[in-house]
Amino acid sequence: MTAATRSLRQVATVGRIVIPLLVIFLIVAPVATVLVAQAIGPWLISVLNSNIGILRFVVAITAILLFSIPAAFIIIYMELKVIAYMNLRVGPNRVLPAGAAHSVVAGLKVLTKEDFTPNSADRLVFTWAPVLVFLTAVMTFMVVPFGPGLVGAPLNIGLLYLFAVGGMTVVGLLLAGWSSFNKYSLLGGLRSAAQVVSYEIPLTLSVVGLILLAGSMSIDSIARQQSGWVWDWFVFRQPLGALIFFIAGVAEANRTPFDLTEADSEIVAGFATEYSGMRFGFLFFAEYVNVFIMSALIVTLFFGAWNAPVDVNWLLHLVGVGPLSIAFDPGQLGGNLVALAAVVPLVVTLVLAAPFYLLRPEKPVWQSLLIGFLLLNLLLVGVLGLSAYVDWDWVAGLIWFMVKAFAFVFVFVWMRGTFPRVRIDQLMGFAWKWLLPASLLNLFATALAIILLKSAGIN
Amino acid sequence: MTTIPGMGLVRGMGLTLSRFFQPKATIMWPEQQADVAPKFRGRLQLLYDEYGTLKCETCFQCAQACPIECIDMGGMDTRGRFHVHWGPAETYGERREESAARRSGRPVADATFDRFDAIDLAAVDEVLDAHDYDPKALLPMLEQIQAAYGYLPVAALKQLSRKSGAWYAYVYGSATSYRHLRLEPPTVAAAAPAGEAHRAAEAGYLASLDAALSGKAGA
Amino acid sequence: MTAPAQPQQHPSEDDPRIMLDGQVGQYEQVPPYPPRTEREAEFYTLGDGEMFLNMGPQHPSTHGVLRVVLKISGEKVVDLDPVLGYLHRGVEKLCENSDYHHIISQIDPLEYVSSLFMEWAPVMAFEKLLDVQVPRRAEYIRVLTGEMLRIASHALFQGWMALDLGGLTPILYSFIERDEIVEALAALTGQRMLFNYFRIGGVNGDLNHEFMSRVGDWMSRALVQHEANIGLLNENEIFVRRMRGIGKVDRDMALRMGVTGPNIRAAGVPFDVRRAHPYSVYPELEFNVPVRGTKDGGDSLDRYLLRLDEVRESIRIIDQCLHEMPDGPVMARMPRLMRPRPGRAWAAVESPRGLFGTYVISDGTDQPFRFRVHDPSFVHLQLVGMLMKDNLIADTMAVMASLDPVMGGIDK
Amino acid sequence: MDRTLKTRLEAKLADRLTGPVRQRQDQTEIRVRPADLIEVLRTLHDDPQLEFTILADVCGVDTGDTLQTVYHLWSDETPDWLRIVVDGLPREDPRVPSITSLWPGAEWSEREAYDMFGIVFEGNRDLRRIYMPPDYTSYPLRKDFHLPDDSARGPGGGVRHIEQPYAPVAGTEHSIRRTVKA
Repeated sequence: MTAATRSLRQVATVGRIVIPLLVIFLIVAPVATVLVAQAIGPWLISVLNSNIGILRFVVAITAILLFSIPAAFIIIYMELKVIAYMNLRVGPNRVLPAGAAHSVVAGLKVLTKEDFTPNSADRLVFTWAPVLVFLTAVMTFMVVPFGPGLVGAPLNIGLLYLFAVGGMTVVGLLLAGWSSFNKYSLLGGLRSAAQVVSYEIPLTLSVVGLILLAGSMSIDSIARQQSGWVWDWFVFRQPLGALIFFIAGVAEANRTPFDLTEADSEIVAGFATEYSGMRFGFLFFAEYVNVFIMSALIVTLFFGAWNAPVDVNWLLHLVGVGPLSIAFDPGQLGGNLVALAAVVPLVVTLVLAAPFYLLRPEKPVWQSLLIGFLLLNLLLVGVLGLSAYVDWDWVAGLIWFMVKAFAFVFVFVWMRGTFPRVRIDQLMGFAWKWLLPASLLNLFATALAIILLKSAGIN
Repeated sequence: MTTIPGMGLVRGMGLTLSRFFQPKATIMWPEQQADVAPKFRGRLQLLYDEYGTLKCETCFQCAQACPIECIDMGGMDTRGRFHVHWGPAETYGERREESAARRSGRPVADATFDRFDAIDLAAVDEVLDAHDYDPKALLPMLEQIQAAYGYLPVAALKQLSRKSGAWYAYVYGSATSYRHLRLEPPTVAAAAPAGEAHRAAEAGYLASLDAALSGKAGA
Repeated sequence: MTAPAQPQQHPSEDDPRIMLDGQVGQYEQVPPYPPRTEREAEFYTLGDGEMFLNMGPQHPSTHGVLRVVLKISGEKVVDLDPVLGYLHRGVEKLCENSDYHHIISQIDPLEYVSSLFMEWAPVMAFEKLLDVQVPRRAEYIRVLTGEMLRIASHALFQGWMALDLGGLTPILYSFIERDEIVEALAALTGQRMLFNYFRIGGVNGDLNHEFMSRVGDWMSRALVQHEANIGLLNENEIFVRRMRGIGKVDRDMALRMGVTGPNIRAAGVPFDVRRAHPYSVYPELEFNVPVRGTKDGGDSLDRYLLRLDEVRESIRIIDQCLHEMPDGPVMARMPRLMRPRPGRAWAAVESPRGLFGTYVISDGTDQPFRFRVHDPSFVHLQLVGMLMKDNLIADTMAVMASLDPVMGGIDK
Repeated sequence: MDRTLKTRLEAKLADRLTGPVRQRQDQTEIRVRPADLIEVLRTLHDDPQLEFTILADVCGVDTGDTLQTVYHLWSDETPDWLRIVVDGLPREDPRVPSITSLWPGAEWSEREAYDMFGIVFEGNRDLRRIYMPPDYTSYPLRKDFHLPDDSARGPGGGVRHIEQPYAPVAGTEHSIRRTVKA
C-alpha cells in the first residue's frame, strides 16, 4: 500500500526478522521502560528497599555460585600444572596457550559423560549426596569476606556458622559412600566421617584462642583487627593456633597427606568410586571449592584477611602526603570532556604506535597502529585498575585477599606434590594425641596471657 | 629421619620447589620427535615401489633368515595355490571370522583346514630314518613322503622340519617350488561339491539361474 | 533308557550365562563353587563383623593384574587370599615348543621390568647343556647391562613404593632415571624394554659408540641424581613412619619361606647368588653384599633401604666393568642349529627381585623337553598372606610394594 | 663338580638313593623314592655337614611315561646346586609327600605343580589350582596335553578350542609324541 511496506517486501527473510527486532529494541523498549519506570518505579524501589536483606542475599548467592565454578577451574588447573612442574613434566599444554582452558574442557567432558547409577544403589540418596556436598561447600562462602564490605552475609556469629555448615560436608560424603552399594565407597565414607569429625575438634579449638583475642566471632571484625603492618596479623599472636588450624584444615579439605577418603592406591576412589558424569563433577568441584575455602579461612583468620602487608598511609604520612585519593569528577570538565574523549585516545595511540613504525618501516602501517591501539587499551586498563585500587578499598582488599588465598592454594597443591599419605591409625592418633592437646594448650595459654595482661593493666 | 621433627617434610618440599623451576624432561610429541638410537628396531613393515606396488614377492627369504622366526607372511603363494598363513590367523582379514568362530569352540566347516590335522607320522619317520635326518636330502624325502601319503600333509612337513632341523620356511619353500609336489590331496576337487552343500541357498539360486539361462538351449 | 546322571556343574566365574539367568551377583555365595581345600573353606567363612573386599584384578596398586581377596574387619585385615592367573600365558609350554633361539624372545616379557635377567638364566642353562665357553668380553657386557638394568629396576621400585603410599612425585623422578638407562640400552640392543640381547654363547652385537657415550654421560651424574631423588622419601617422616615396623620378616621365616634377593638380605641373611654361587665374571669384581635388618628381622623400610644400597653397589660394578672390559669377540662359535645332547641343567641368576632360575631338560632335539622357570616374585608374594595378619588395608599396599613383585613373572 | 659332596651324600643317605649320585658341571643330582623324600630333605637340611638351607625351586616334570618332582637346593657348604629327583610317579595317580612342613614357602610351587601336572602333594594345606580357573579339568604341562597350534612353529596344527585333549591317532600305540629317557 505504501512505500514502506513495498520496500519491506523487497528485503530478504533475515531482514524481515531483524528489522522489526531492531525497531523493538531501539524504539519500543526504551519507551516502554521509561513508561514503566514512571508508572511503577517508585513502588518497585520501595518494595526492594523494604526487602533489602532478601535482595542482598539473592545477589550474594548468585555471585558466589557464579564465582565458585571458575575458582574451582583455576584450582584444578593449578593442581595439574604445578604438580606437573614439580614432577619435571609440562602438564596440560594443548587447549589455549599453556593449556589454560584444560580444566574447563575437562569440566565440559564431565558434563557429557553418562550419568550412571549402580543397580543396587539407593537411588534417591545417591542422586542427592553430591548436591549436598556441593551445597555445603558453597554455603560456607557466604560468610567469607573477600574485601571490606564484600561479604555475602555479615553475620556476627560468622565463625560459628562456618564450622556448623562446614561440618555438614561429612554428611554428604557419608551418604555418597553408603548409597553407592560398594565396599570401597563405604570404607571411604566411613573414613571421611571419622576423619572430618576428629579434625573438626582441633580445628574449632584452635580458633577459640583467636576469638578470645579478638573478642568477637564476626569474621568481618576479626579481619578489621588485622589492619596495619604484617606483624598485626594474628599469625604472630597465635602461631600455634595457626599451625593447628592449617593442619586440621588440610585434613578437613581431605587433601594430601590426609586424603584417605579417596586414597586411590587403597580404596580406589573412596566415596566417589561409583559416581560418574556431573555427579562426580559435583563431588570433584566441592573438593576444590573446599580447598579454596580453607585457604580463604586461613588467610582471613590468621594472615590479615584483605589487608595489605604494608601500612601505605603511614608510609605516605612519613613522606608528607595525606591519604591518597583520586578525587576526579569527569563531569566538571563540561564540554571539554567530549573533546578530550575524541582526541586523547587518538593521540596516545599514534604516540604508542610511532616507535613501532619507525623501527620497522618495512612492515605495513596498520600493524603498528594495531599494536599502538592494543597498548593503549593495556594502558587504560592499568590506569583504571590503579585508580580503582587507590580509590575503592574493596578493590584493593579483593586483590590482596585473592593473592593470599591463592598462595595458600599453591601450598596445598605443593604438599600434594611432595607428601605420601598417612595411615588411618596415624591420622586418628595425630588428631587425638597431638592436635587436640596442643589446641587446648594454645587456648589456656592465650586465656592466661589475656588475664595476666589485663591484670597488669596493659590493654 | 632428621633430628628435628618435620624437618624431613620441609626438605622434601624444598626439593619439589627447586624441581618446579628446573627444565622439564617432557618431549613435546608430535612437534618434537624422540631421539631414537640408530640401532633401534621397531615395527617391521613392507615397502612400496615408486608405482605404489608392494615390493614384497612372498619369497620367504626374510622368514628363512630370521633367527627367531618372528616374521609372519600371509597371502597367496606365487603359484596361486592356497593361502599361506604364518602366525596368528586373526592378523589376516580374510580369515578373521573363521578364526573367531574356531576360537569360540564351534565347529567350522572348512575343508582346507583338515590339512592341518594330526596324522599318523610313522611313514614320515621311516623316510627320515632312511635319509639319516639330513636336510640336504630334502627333495627325495619330500618325494617319498608324497608317495606314502599321496600328497604332502602340513603335519608331515612340520614333522620333517622338526626332526631334521630344517626351517619350516625352507621345507615349505621347497615343497611349493616343485611342480610335481602337491600340498592338497588329489581328492580335493571331488570334495568341492560337498563344500557347496554348506551354501544350500546359494546352490539353489545357482541351479535356478542355470536353468533360466540355459533352459532354452538345453530344451 | 535314562540318560546318565550329569555331574553337578558349577558355573565358571567368567561364564557369560551367569549374568543372564537368576539373581545377579550381589547376595551370591563367594566363591561361586564349593571350597576345594580346608584352607579355602576356612578363608571363605566369615566371622563376626567381617567382610570380604575384592581388590583387583583391576585396582590401581596391585602391580599388574593381581587379585587379592581381603577378609577385613573394619579397617583391619584378618586374612587374605591372593588369586593368580590373570596374566598366565603358559610361558613354560610355549618354551617347550620353541627351539632354543626362540626361548630368549619368548621369555623376555616375563618380568618386563628387568627383562635382561630373564634372558640371562636360560641362556646360561643352555650354555651348560651345550658346554659352551662364553667369551670374557661377552660376560663383561652381560654384567654391565645387567647391573644397569638392576639400577633401573630398583629406581622404578622406589617410585612404585611411593606411589602405593600416595606420593605422586617420586615415580616421575624414577622414570626419568630409568629412561636414561633404557635409552642407553636401546642404543646397544635396539629396544627399550624387551631387549632380546643375550644369545646362547654371547651377546647380540658389540658395544657401540652411542651406547658408550650415553653410559658415560649417565655415569657422570648417576650417583648424585640418585641421592637427590631418594632425599624426597628417605627423610620424610610420613614415609618412614608408615614403613617402619610393618611386614617384619625374620631370618628363620625368610629361609623357610624360600625368600631370596633383596628381601632375604633385608632380613639379615647375606644370600646373594652373585656371591653364593658365582656365575659369569662376578668373582673378579669387587662389590659388597649389603645386608640390613636387626636380630628379629627386617621390616618394609629395611627392604626399601636395602635396594637403595644395592644401587650404589651396582654403580660400583658398572664402573669396574667399564674400566676392566677386555677386548675380544662377543660371541662364541656356535652352530646355527642347536641340538644339545640329552641332559638336565639348572642355572640361576640374581635378578633385581631375587634368585631367578631355569631348569632345562634336553631330549636331543632342537627344543627343550622341559623348561621350568623359577621366578622370585612368585615366592615372595606368598609372604603377603603371612605378613598382613592384623594390619590395616593401607599396609597391604606398603608391604606388597616393599616385596616388589612383578605380575608378569608371577603369572608366567 | 664337588667330589666331597658326592661322598658325603653317599655316606649320609646310603640306601635311600635309588641311583648313583650324578654330577655335571655345577650340579649334583640324586634320586629318591617318594616315600623317603621328607626324611632325605630333613637330613639334607639339618646335617651340619650339608646344611642345605635354601630351597631354590620345586617343579614337576612329565617324562612322557611317568611324572617326577624335582627340588633344587643350595648350601653354603658346597659350590654345587643339589638336585633331588623323585621319579616313577604313575600318570594316573601321582602322589608325593608335601615338603611344606620343612619349607612352608614351597606351598605355591606345589600348587603350581598340581595345577600343571596333576601331582598331588599329600600334606599341602591348600592344594588347589593356582593359575588355571577352578573349573578347569586337564593338566596343561603334561605331554599328552594337545597344544592348540604347536606354538611358534609356523602354520599351526589348527587353532582349536584351548582345552581339547589330544586325540590318539589310530595305529600308534601311544598318544604322546615325545618322551625322554629319565
